Amino acid sequence: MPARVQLDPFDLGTELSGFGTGAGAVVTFTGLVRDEDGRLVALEIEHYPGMTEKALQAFGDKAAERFGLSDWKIIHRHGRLEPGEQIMMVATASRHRAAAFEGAEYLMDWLKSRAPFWKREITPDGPGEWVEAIQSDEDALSRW
Amino acid sequence: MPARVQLDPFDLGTELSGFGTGAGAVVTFTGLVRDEDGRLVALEIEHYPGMTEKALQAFGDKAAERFGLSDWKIIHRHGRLEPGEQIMMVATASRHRAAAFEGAEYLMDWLKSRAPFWKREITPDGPGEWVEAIQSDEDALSRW
Amino acid sequence: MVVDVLYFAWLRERIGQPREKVETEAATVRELVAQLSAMDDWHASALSDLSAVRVAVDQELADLDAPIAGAREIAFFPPMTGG
Amino acid sequence: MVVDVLYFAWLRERIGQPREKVETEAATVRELVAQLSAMDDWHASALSDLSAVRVAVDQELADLDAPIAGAREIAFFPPMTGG
Repeated sequence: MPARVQLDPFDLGTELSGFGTGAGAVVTFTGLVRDEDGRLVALEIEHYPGMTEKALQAFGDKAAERFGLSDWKIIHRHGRLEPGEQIMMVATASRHRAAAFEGAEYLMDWLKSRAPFWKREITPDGPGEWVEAIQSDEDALSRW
Repeated sequence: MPARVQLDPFDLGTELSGFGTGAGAVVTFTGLVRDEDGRLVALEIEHYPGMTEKALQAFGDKAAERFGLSDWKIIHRHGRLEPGEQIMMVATASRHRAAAFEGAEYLMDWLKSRAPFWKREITPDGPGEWVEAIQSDEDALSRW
Repeated sequence: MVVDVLYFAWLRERIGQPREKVETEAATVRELVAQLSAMDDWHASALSDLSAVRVAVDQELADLDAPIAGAREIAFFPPMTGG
Repeated sequence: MVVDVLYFAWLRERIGQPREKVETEAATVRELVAQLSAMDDWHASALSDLSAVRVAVDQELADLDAPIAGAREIAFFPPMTGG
Protein backbone atom coordinates (compact mmCIF):
# COMPACT_ATOMS: atom_id res chain seq x y z
CA MET A 1 0.00 0.00 0.00
CA PRO A 2 1.43 3.38 -0.93
CA ALA A 3 -0.52 5.01 1.95
CA ARG A 4 0.25 3.98 5.51
CA VAL A 5 -0.55 5.17 9.01
CA GLN A 6 1.74 3.85 11.70
CA LEU A 7 3.14 4.36 15.18
CA ASP A 8 6.70 3.51 14.26
CA PRO A 9 9.32 5.70 12.64
CA PHE A 10 10.27 5.06 9.03
CA ASP A 11 13.58 5.14 7.22
CA LEU A 12 13.54 7.40 4.21
CA GLY A 13 16.28 5.44 2.44
CA THR A 14 14.39 2.17 2.89
CA GLU A 15 11.10 3.72 1.84
CA LEU A 16 12.64 5.09 -1.33
CA SER A 17 14.50 1.95 -2.29
CA GLY A 18 12.99 1.01 -5.64
CA PHE A 19 10.63 3.97 -5.48
CA GLY A 20 10.04 5.66 -8.80
CA THR A 21 12.04 3.16 -10.85
CA GLY A 22 12.15 4.44 -14.42
CA ALA A 23 11.19 7.98 -13.40
CA GLY A 24 13.55 10.91 -13.78
CA ALA A 25 12.49 12.93 -10.76
CA VAL A 26 11.68 12.01 -7.18
CA VAL A 27 10.55 14.59 -4.61
CA THR A 28 10.09 13.91 -0.92
CA PHE A 29 8.67 15.97 1.88
CA THR A 30 9.33 15.01 5.49
CA GLY A 31 7.62 16.72 8.39
CA LEU A 32 9.56 16.78 11.66
CA VAL A 33 8.50 17.70 15.18
CA ARG A 34 9.99 21.12 16.04
CA ASP A 35 11.08 21.66 19.59
CA GLU A 36 9.53 25.14 19.74
CA ASP A 37 12.46 26.59 21.67
CA GLY A 38 12.43 23.75 24.18
CA ARG A 39 8.80 24.38 25.16
CA LEU A 40 7.58 21.14 23.59
CA VAL A 41 7.90 17.76 25.31
CA ALA A 42 6.04 15.85 22.63
CA LEU A 43 3.37 16.06 20.00
CA GLU A 44 0.38 13.76 20.28
CA ILE A 45 -1.32 12.80 17.06
CA GLU A 46 -4.75 11.25 16.84
CA HIS A 47 -6.36 9.97 13.68
CA TYR A 48 -9.48 8.25 12.40
CA PRO A 49 -8.56 4.63 11.71
CA GLY A 50 -10.22 3.41 8.57
CA MET A 51 -11.05 6.82 7.15
CA THR A 52 -7.44 7.99 7.25
CA GLU A 53 -6.13 5.23 5.02
CA LYS A 54 -9.00 5.70 2.57
CA ALA A 55 -8.46 9.46 2.46
CA LEU A 56 -4.71 9.15 1.89
CA GLN A 57 -5.25 6.62 -0.87
CA ALA A 58 -7.79 8.91 -2.51
CA PHE A 59 -5.44 11.93 -2.34
CA GLY A 60 -2.60 9.89 -3.80
CA ASP A 61 -4.68 8.53 -6.65
CA LYS A 62 -5.99 11.99 -7.44
CA ALA A 63 -2.48 13.48 -7.43
CA ALA A 64 -1.14 10.66 -9.61
CA GLU A 65 -3.77 11.29 -12.23
CA ARG A 66 -3.60 15.06 -12.13
CA PHE A 67 0.19 15.40 -12.25
CA GLY A 68 1.08 12.23 -14.14
CA LEU A 69 2.95 10.69 -11.24
CA SER A 70 4.41 7.27 -11.95
CA ASP A 71 4.67 6.53 -8.24
CA TRP A 72 3.66 8.06 -4.91
CA LYS A 73 3.84 7.20 -1.24
CA ILE A 74 2.41 8.69 1.93
CA ILE A 75 3.35 7.63 5.45
CA HIS A 76 1.86 9.42 8.45
CA ARG A 77 2.58 8.54 12.03
CA HIS A 78 0.27 8.82 15.02
CA GLY A 79 0.72 8.60 18.76
CA ARG A 80 3.32 10.43 20.80
CA LEU A 81 6.21 11.98 18.89
CA GLU A 82 9.14 13.81 20.43
CA PRO A 83 11.01 16.82 19.03
CA GLY A 84 13.17 15.85 16.08
CA GLU A 85 11.07 12.80 15.26
CA GLN A 86 9.47 12.39 11.87
CA ILE A 87 5.74 13.07 11.66
CA MET A 88 5.10 12.08 8.10
CA MET A 89 6.46 11.87 4.57
CA VAL A 90 5.19 12.06 1.05
CA ALA A 91 7.14 11.03 -2.01
CA THR A 92 6.28 11.54 -5.66
CA ALA A 93 7.95 10.31 -8.83
CA SER A 94 7.50 11.64 -12.31
CA ARG A 95 9.26 11.97 -15.60
CA HIS A 96 9.92 15.67 -15.02
CA ARG A 97 10.73 17.70 -11.97
CA ALA A 98 7.85 20.18 -12.17
CA ALA A 99 5.24 17.42 -11.90
CA ALA A 100 7.03 15.71 -9.03
CA PHE A 101 7.27 18.99 -7.09
CA GLU A 102 3.67 19.96 -7.80
CA GLY A 103 2.38 16.53 -6.87
CA ALA A 104 4.18 16.62 -3.54
CA GLU A 105 2.97 20.15 -2.73
CA TYR A 106 -0.58 19.23 -3.67
CA LEU A 107 -0.49 16.17 -1.41
CA MET A 108 0.88 18.24 1.47
CA ASP A 109 -1.76 20.92 1.06
CA TRP A 110 -4.51 18.29 1.12
CA LEU A 111 -3.00 16.40 4.01
CA LYS A 112 -2.75 19.50 6.14
CA SER A 113 -6.45 20.20 6.16
CA ARG A 114 -8.35 17.29 4.65
CA ALA A 115 -6.84 14.14 6.16
CA PRO A 116 -8.36 13.16 9.53
CA PHE A 117 -5.43 13.88 11.81
CA TRP A 118 -5.41 16.09 14.88
CA LYS A 119 -2.51 17.05 17.04
CA ARG A 120 -1.84 18.66 20.38
CA GLU A 121 1.29 19.79 22.11
CA ILE A 122 2.46 18.25 25.33
CA THR A 123 4.52 20.69 27.39
CA PRO A 124 6.09 20.31 30.85
CA ASP A 125 2.65 21.32 32.19
CA GLY A 126 0.95 18.38 30.46
CA PRO A 127 -1.22 18.15 27.35
CA GLY A 128 -2.18 21.52 25.94
CA GLU A 129 -5.05 22.50 23.69
CA TRP A 130 -5.57 20.75 20.40
CA VAL A 131 -3.77 22.64 17.65
CA GLU A 132 -6.20 24.79 15.71
CA ALA A 133 -6.33 24.71 11.95
CA ILE A 134 -4.69 27.76 10.44
CA GLN A 135 -6.16 29.87 7.71
CA SER A 136 -3.03 29.75 5.58
CA ASP A 137 -3.39 25.97 5.30
CA GLU A 138 -6.96 26.39 4.14
CA ASP A 139 -5.87 29.10 1.71
CA ALA A 140 -3.13 26.86 0.33
CA LEU A 141 -5.82 24.53 -0.99
CA SER A 142 -7.40 27.20 -3.12
CA ARG A 143 -4.53 27.24 -5.59
CA TRP A 144 -5.27 23.71 -6.83
CA MET B 1 30.57 20.81 2.94
CA PRO B 2 26.90 20.99 2.00
CA ALA B 3 27.84 20.98 -1.72
CA ARG B 4 29.63 17.95 -3.17
CA VAL B 5 30.54 16.64 -6.61
CA GLN B 6 31.40 12.97 -6.69
CA LEU B 7 31.65 9.84 -8.81
CA ASP B 8 30.07 7.54 -6.26
CA PRO B 9 26.39 7.00 -5.51
CA PHE B 10 24.95 8.42 -2.31
CA ASP B 11 22.44 7.05 0.15
CA LEU B 12 19.56 9.42 0.78
CA GLY B 13 18.91 8.05 4.25
CA THR B 14 22.54 8.56 5.25
CA GLU B 15 22.69 12.01 3.73
CA LEU B 16 19.59 13.10 5.59
CA SER B 17 20.60 11.65 8.93
CA GLY B 18 20.77 14.70 11.20
CA PHE B 19 19.86 16.98 8.31
CA GLY B 20 17.56 19.83 9.23
CA THR B 21 17.62 19.12 12.96
CA GLY B 22 15.18 21.51 14.61
CA ALA B 23 13.42 22.31 11.33
CA GLY B 24 9.82 21.32 10.71
CA ALA B 25 10.04 20.65 6.99
CA VAL B 26 12.57 18.83 4.83
CA VAL B 27 12.23 18.60 1.04
CA THR B 28 14.44 16.51 -1.20
CA PHE B 29 14.74 16.24 -4.94
CA THR B 30 16.54 13.29 -6.50
CA GLY B 31 17.27 13.12 -10.21
CA LEU B 32 17.51 9.63 -11.69
CA VAL B 33 18.76 8.41 -15.06
CA ARG B 34 15.75 7.43 -17.16
CA ASP B 35 16.18 4.48 -19.47
CA GLU B 36 14.43 6.26 -22.36
CA ASP B 37 12.57 3.11 -23.41
CA GLY B 38 15.70 1.01 -23.33
CA ARG B 39 17.51 3.25 -25.84
CA LEU B 40 19.98 4.55 -23.24
CA VAL B 41 23.04 2.58 -22.16
CA ALA B 42 24.40 5.28 -19.88
CA LEU B 43 24.60 8.99 -19.29
CA GLU B 44 28.02 10.63 -19.22
CA ILE B 45 28.35 13.74 -17.10
CA GLU B 46 31.24 16.15 -17.35
CA HIS B 47 31.80 19.08 -15.02
CA TYR B 48 34.23 21.90 -14.34
CA PRO B 49 36.20 20.91 -11.22
CA GLY B 50 36.74 23.88 -8.96
CA MET B 51 34.07 26.07 -10.49
CA THR B 52 31.32 23.52 -9.88
CA GLU B 53 31.82 23.35 -6.13
CA LYS B 54 31.99 27.15 -5.90
CA ALA B 55 28.84 27.55 -7.97
CA LEU B 56 26.89 25.01 -5.92
CA GLN B 57 27.99 26.63 -2.69
CA ALA B 58 26.94 30.04 -4.00
CA PHE B 59 23.52 28.74 -5.09
CA GLY B 60 22.97 27.10 -1.73
CA ASP B 61 23.97 30.18 0.22
CA LYS B 62 21.72 32.34 -1.92
CA ALA B 63 18.77 29.99 -1.47
CA ALA B 64 19.33 29.77 2.28
CA GLU B 65 19.20 33.53 2.61
CA ARG B 66 16.30 34.07 0.25
CA PHE B 67 14.02 31.35 1.62
CA GLY B 68 15.19 31.24 5.21
CA LEU B 69 16.53 27.70 4.97
CA SER B 70 18.06 26.37 8.16
CA ASP B 71 19.96 23.71 6.23
CA TRP B 72 20.64 22.72 2.63
CA LYS B 73 22.64 20.12 0.76
CA ILE B 74 23.53 19.51 -2.87
CA ILE B 75 25.21 16.39 -4.21
CA HIS B 76 25.84 16.01 -7.93
CA ARG B 77 27.53 13.04 -9.53
CA HIS B 78 29.71 13.00 -12.60
CA GLY B 79 31.12 10.27 -14.83
CA ARG B 80 29.19 7.39 -16.33
CA LEU B 81 25.75 6.72 -14.87
CA GLU B 82 23.46 3.90 -15.91
CA PRO B 83 19.65 3.96 -16.10
CA GLY B 84 18.07 3.96 -12.67
CA GLU B 85 21.15 5.46 -11.03
CA GLN B 86 20.95 8.71 -9.12
CA ILE B 87 22.33 11.79 -10.86
CA MET B 88 22.00 14.30 -8.08
CA MET B 89 20.05 15.41 -5.06
CA VAL B 90 19.18 18.62 -3.31
CA ALA B 91 17.72 18.85 0.18
CA THR B 92 16.34 21.88 1.97
CA ALA B 93 15.15 22.36 5.53
CA SER B 94 13.01 25.13 6.88
CA ARG B 95 10.53 25.91 9.58
CA HIS B 96 7.63 25.78 7.13
CA ARG B 97 6.87 23.67 4.12
CA ALA B 98 6.42 26.46 1.58
CA ALA B 99 9.98 27.73 2.10
CA ALA B 100 11.46 24.23 1.93
CA PHE B 101 9.63 23.49 -1.33
CA GLU B 102 10.49 26.83 -2.88
CA GLY B 103 14.12 26.56 -1.87
CA ALA B 104 14.43 23.13 -3.47
CA GLU B 105 12.72 24.25 -6.68
CA TYR B 106 14.91 27.33 -6.86
CA LEU B 107 18.05 25.26 -6.44
CA MET B 108 16.92 22.83 -9.13
CA ASP B 109 16.12 25.61 -11.57
CA TRP B 110 19.56 27.13 -11.04
CA LEU B 111 21.35 23.82 -11.21
CA LYS B 112 19.72 22.92 -14.50
CA SER B 113 21.15 25.83 -16.39
CA ARG B 114 23.74 27.64 -14.30
CA ALA B 115 25.91 24.94 -12.75
CA PRO B 116 28.79 23.82 -14.98
CA PHE B 117 27.63 20.30 -15.85
CA TRP B 118 27.17 18.82 -19.31
CA LYS B 119 25.77 15.47 -20.24
CA ARG B 120 25.52 13.20 -23.20
CA GLU B 121 23.71 9.99 -23.86
CA ILE B 122 25.54 6.79 -24.61
CA THR B 123 23.44 4.43 -26.72
CA PRO B 124 24.27 1.00 -28.18
CA ASP B 125 25.85 2.97 -31.08
CA GLY B 126 28.26 4.76 -28.74
CA PRO B 127 28.35 8.29 -27.36
CA GLY B 128 25.74 10.58 -28.88
CA GLU B 129 25.63 14.34 -29.10
CA TRP B 130 25.92 16.43 -25.97
CA VAL B 131 22.46 17.16 -24.62
CA GLU B 132 21.34 20.63 -25.61
CA ALA B 133 19.98 23.06 -23.08
CA ILE B 134 16.22 23.34 -23.35
CA GLN B 135 14.29 26.58 -23.41
CA SER B 136 11.91 25.49 -20.66
CA ASP B 137 14.83 25.20 -18.25
CA GLU B 138 15.93 28.71 -19.12
CA ASP B 139 12.34 29.93 -18.77
CA ALA B 140 12.06 28.28 -15.35
CA LEU B 141 14.70 30.68 -14.06
CA SER B 142 12.66 33.73 -14.91
CA ARG B 143 10.17 33.07 -12.13
CA TRP B 144 12.73 33.73 -9.40
CA MET C 1 -31.99 3.09 12.52
CA VAL C 2 -28.89 2.68 14.66
CA VAL C 3 -25.68 4.48 13.74
CA ASP C 4 -22.21 4.51 15.23
CA VAL C 5 -21.32 8.05 16.20
CA LEU C 6 -17.63 8.78 16.58
CA TYR C 7 -15.83 11.72 18.18
CA PHE C 8 -12.22 12.79 17.83
CA ALA C 9 -9.80 15.18 19.55
CA TRP C 10 -11.51 17.77 21.76
CA LEU C 11 -14.97 16.60 20.78
CA ARG C 12 -14.09 13.17 22.14
CA GLU C 13 -12.78 14.73 25.34
CA ARG C 14 -15.75 17.02 25.92
CA ILE C 15 -18.28 14.31 25.24
CA GLY C 16 -16.26 11.89 27.32
CA GLN C 17 -16.25 8.92 24.99
CA PRO C 18 -14.83 8.04 21.57
CA ARG C 19 -17.98 6.45 20.16
CA GLU C 20 -21.54 5.51 20.94
CA LYS C 21 -24.45 3.79 19.26
CA VAL C 22 -27.38 6.08 18.62
CA GLU C 23 -30.92 5.15 17.62
CA THR C 24 -32.11 7.89 15.31
CA GLU C 25 -34.72 8.92 12.80
CA ALA C 26 -32.68 11.94 11.68
CA ALA C 27 -32.65 12.52 7.93
CA THR C 28 -29.59 14.75 7.87
CA VAL C 29 -26.43 15.37 9.86
CA ARG C 30 -27.98 18.58 11.17
CA GLU C 31 -30.98 16.70 12.56
CA LEU C 32 -28.67 14.20 14.21
CA VAL C 33 -26.70 17.05 15.81
CA ALA C 34 -29.97 18.44 17.24
CA GLN C 35 -30.81 15.04 18.69
CA LEU C 36 -27.33 14.58 20.19
CA SER C 37 -27.28 18.10 21.64
CA ALA C 38 -30.53 17.36 23.47
CA MET C 39 -29.02 14.31 25.18
CA ASP C 40 -26.97 16.12 27.84
CA ASP C 41 -24.81 19.16 28.53
CA TRP C 42 -21.63 17.50 27.34
CA HIS C 43 -23.02 16.82 23.89
CA ALA C 44 -24.65 20.24 23.81
CA SER C 45 -21.40 21.96 24.70
CA ALA C 46 -19.24 20.00 22.25
CA LEU C 47 -21.66 20.60 19.39
CA SER C 48 -22.61 24.18 20.20
CA ASP C 49 -20.32 25.88 17.68
CA LEU C 50 -20.76 23.98 14.45
CA SER C 51 -18.36 26.24 12.58
CA ALA C 52 -15.62 24.47 14.55
CA VAL C 53 -16.91 20.99 13.79
CA ARG C 54 -16.31 18.82 10.74
CA VAL C 55 -18.33 15.76 9.81
CA ALA C 56 -17.74 12.49 7.99
CA VAL C 57 -20.53 10.17 6.91
CA ASP C 58 -19.30 6.64 6.38
CA GLN C 59 -15.73 7.94 6.39
CA GLU C 60 -16.29 10.59 3.71
CA LEU C 61 -16.23 14.29 4.53
CA ALA C 62 -19.76 15.65 4.41
CA ASP C 63 -21.62 18.82 5.26
CA LEU C 64 -24.37 19.44 7.79
CA ASP C 65 -27.12 19.01 5.29
CA ALA C 66 -25.87 15.68 4.01
CA PRO C 67 -28.49 12.93 4.17
CA ILE C 68 -27.65 10.09 6.51
CA ALA C 69 -30.23 7.51 5.44
CA GLY C 70 -28.49 4.14 5.36
CA ALA C 71 -25.30 5.48 6.93
CA ARG C 72 -23.54 3.25 9.44
CA GLU C 73 -20.89 5.56 10.86
CA ILE C 74 -21.03 9.29 11.47
CA ALA C 75 -18.02 11.11 12.88
CA PHE C 76 -17.63 14.57 14.42
CA PHE C 77 -14.24 16.21 14.83
CA PRO C 78 -12.41 19.56 14.74
CA PRO C 79 -10.84 20.97 11.56
CA MET C 80 -8.01 18.66 10.63
CA THR C 81 -4.38 19.49 11.34
CA GLY C 82 -2.33 16.75 9.71
CA GLY C 83 1.10 16.91 8.13
CA MET D 1 49.94 37.85 -19.90
CA VAL D 2 49.48 34.08 -19.93
CA VAL D 3 46.08 32.57 -19.16
CA ASP D 4 44.85 29.03 -18.83
CA VAL D 5 42.09 28.46 -21.37
CA LEU D 6 39.76 25.55 -20.63
CA TYR D 7 37.23 23.80 -22.85
CA PHE D 8 34.40 21.48 -21.87
CA ALA D 9 32.00 19.07 -23.57
CA TRP D 10 31.82 19.50 -27.36
CA LEU D 11 34.14 22.50 -27.31
CA ARG D 12 36.79 20.30 -25.73
CA GLU D 13 36.20 17.64 -28.36
CA ARG D 14 36.28 19.98 -31.35
CA ILE D 15 39.36 21.79 -30.17
CA GLY D 16 40.97 18.48 -29.29
CA GLN D 17 42.26 19.36 -25.84
CA PRO D 18 40.83 20.22 -22.43
CA ARG D 19 43.14 23.15 -21.69
CA GLU D 20 45.99 25.19 -23.05
CA LYS D 21 48.16 28.09 -21.97
CA VAL D 22 47.71 31.16 -24.13
CA GLU D 23 49.89 34.27 -24.26
CA THR D 24 47.52 37.14 -24.89
CA GLU D 25 47.11 40.90 -24.84
CA ALA D 26 43.32 40.64 -25.16
CA ALA D 27 41.37 43.07 -22.97
CA THR D 28 38.04 41.23 -23.12
CA VAL D 29 36.74 37.72 -23.63
CA ARG D 30 35.64 38.72 -27.12
CA GLU D 31 39.17 39.73 -28.07
CA LEU D 32 40.51 36.46 -26.70
CA VAL D 33 37.97 34.56 -28.81
CA ALA D 34 39.19 36.41 -31.89
CA GLN D 35 42.78 35.48 -31.09
CA LEU D 36 41.90 31.81 -30.45
CA SER D 37 39.79 31.59 -33.62
CA ALA D 38 42.76 32.79 -35.66
CA MET D 39 44.96 29.95 -34.33
CA ASP D 40 43.57 27.10 -36.45
CA ASP D 41 40.44 25.63 -37.99
CA TRP D 42 39.54 23.64 -34.90
CA HIS D 43 39.43 26.70 -32.69
CA ALA D 44 37.67 28.68 -35.41
CA SER D 45 35.01 26.01 -35.81
CA ALA D 46 34.40 25.50 -32.10
CA LEU D 47 34.08 29.23 -31.49
CA SER D 48 32.19 30.15 -34.65
CA ASP D 49 28.72 30.32 -33.12
CA LEU D 50 29.11 32.28 -29.92
CA SER D 51 25.39 32.09 -29.14
CA ALA D 52 26.06 28.43 -28.30
CA VAL D 53 29.07 29.20 -26.11
CA ARG D 54 29.19 30.22 -22.46
CA VAL D 55 32.19 31.72 -20.71
CA ALA D 56 33.61 31.73 -17.20
CA VAL D 57 36.39 34.06 -16.12
CA ASP D 58 38.20 32.76 -13.06
CA GLN D 59 35.35 30.32 -12.47
CA GLU D 60 32.59 32.91 -12.54
CA LEU D 61 30.09 33.11 -15.40
CA ALA D 62 30.86 36.13 -17.55
CA ASP D 63 29.78 37.64 -20.83
CA LEU D 64 31.77 38.25 -23.97
CA ASP D 65 32.54 41.83 -23.11
CA ALA D 66 33.87 41.01 -19.68
CA PRO D 67 37.40 42.34 -19.09
CA ILE D 68 40.03 39.70 -18.56
CA ALA D 69 42.88 41.79 -17.21
CA GLY D 70 44.47 39.85 -14.36
CA ALA D 71 42.42 36.72 -15.04
CA ARG D 72 44.18 33.39 -14.65
CA GLU D 73 41.63 30.96 -16.03
CA ILE D 74 39.11 31.42 -18.82
CA ALA D 75 36.75 28.62 -19.75
CA PHE D 76 34.53 28.07 -22.78
CA PHE D 77 31.68 25.58 -22.76
CA PRO D 78 28.17 24.91 -24.09
CA PRO D 79 25.02 25.97 -22.21
CA MET D 80 24.91 23.95 -19.04
CA THR D 81 22.67 20.92 -18.63
CA GLY D 82 23.00 19.81 -15.03
CA GLY D 83 20.44 18.23 -12.76
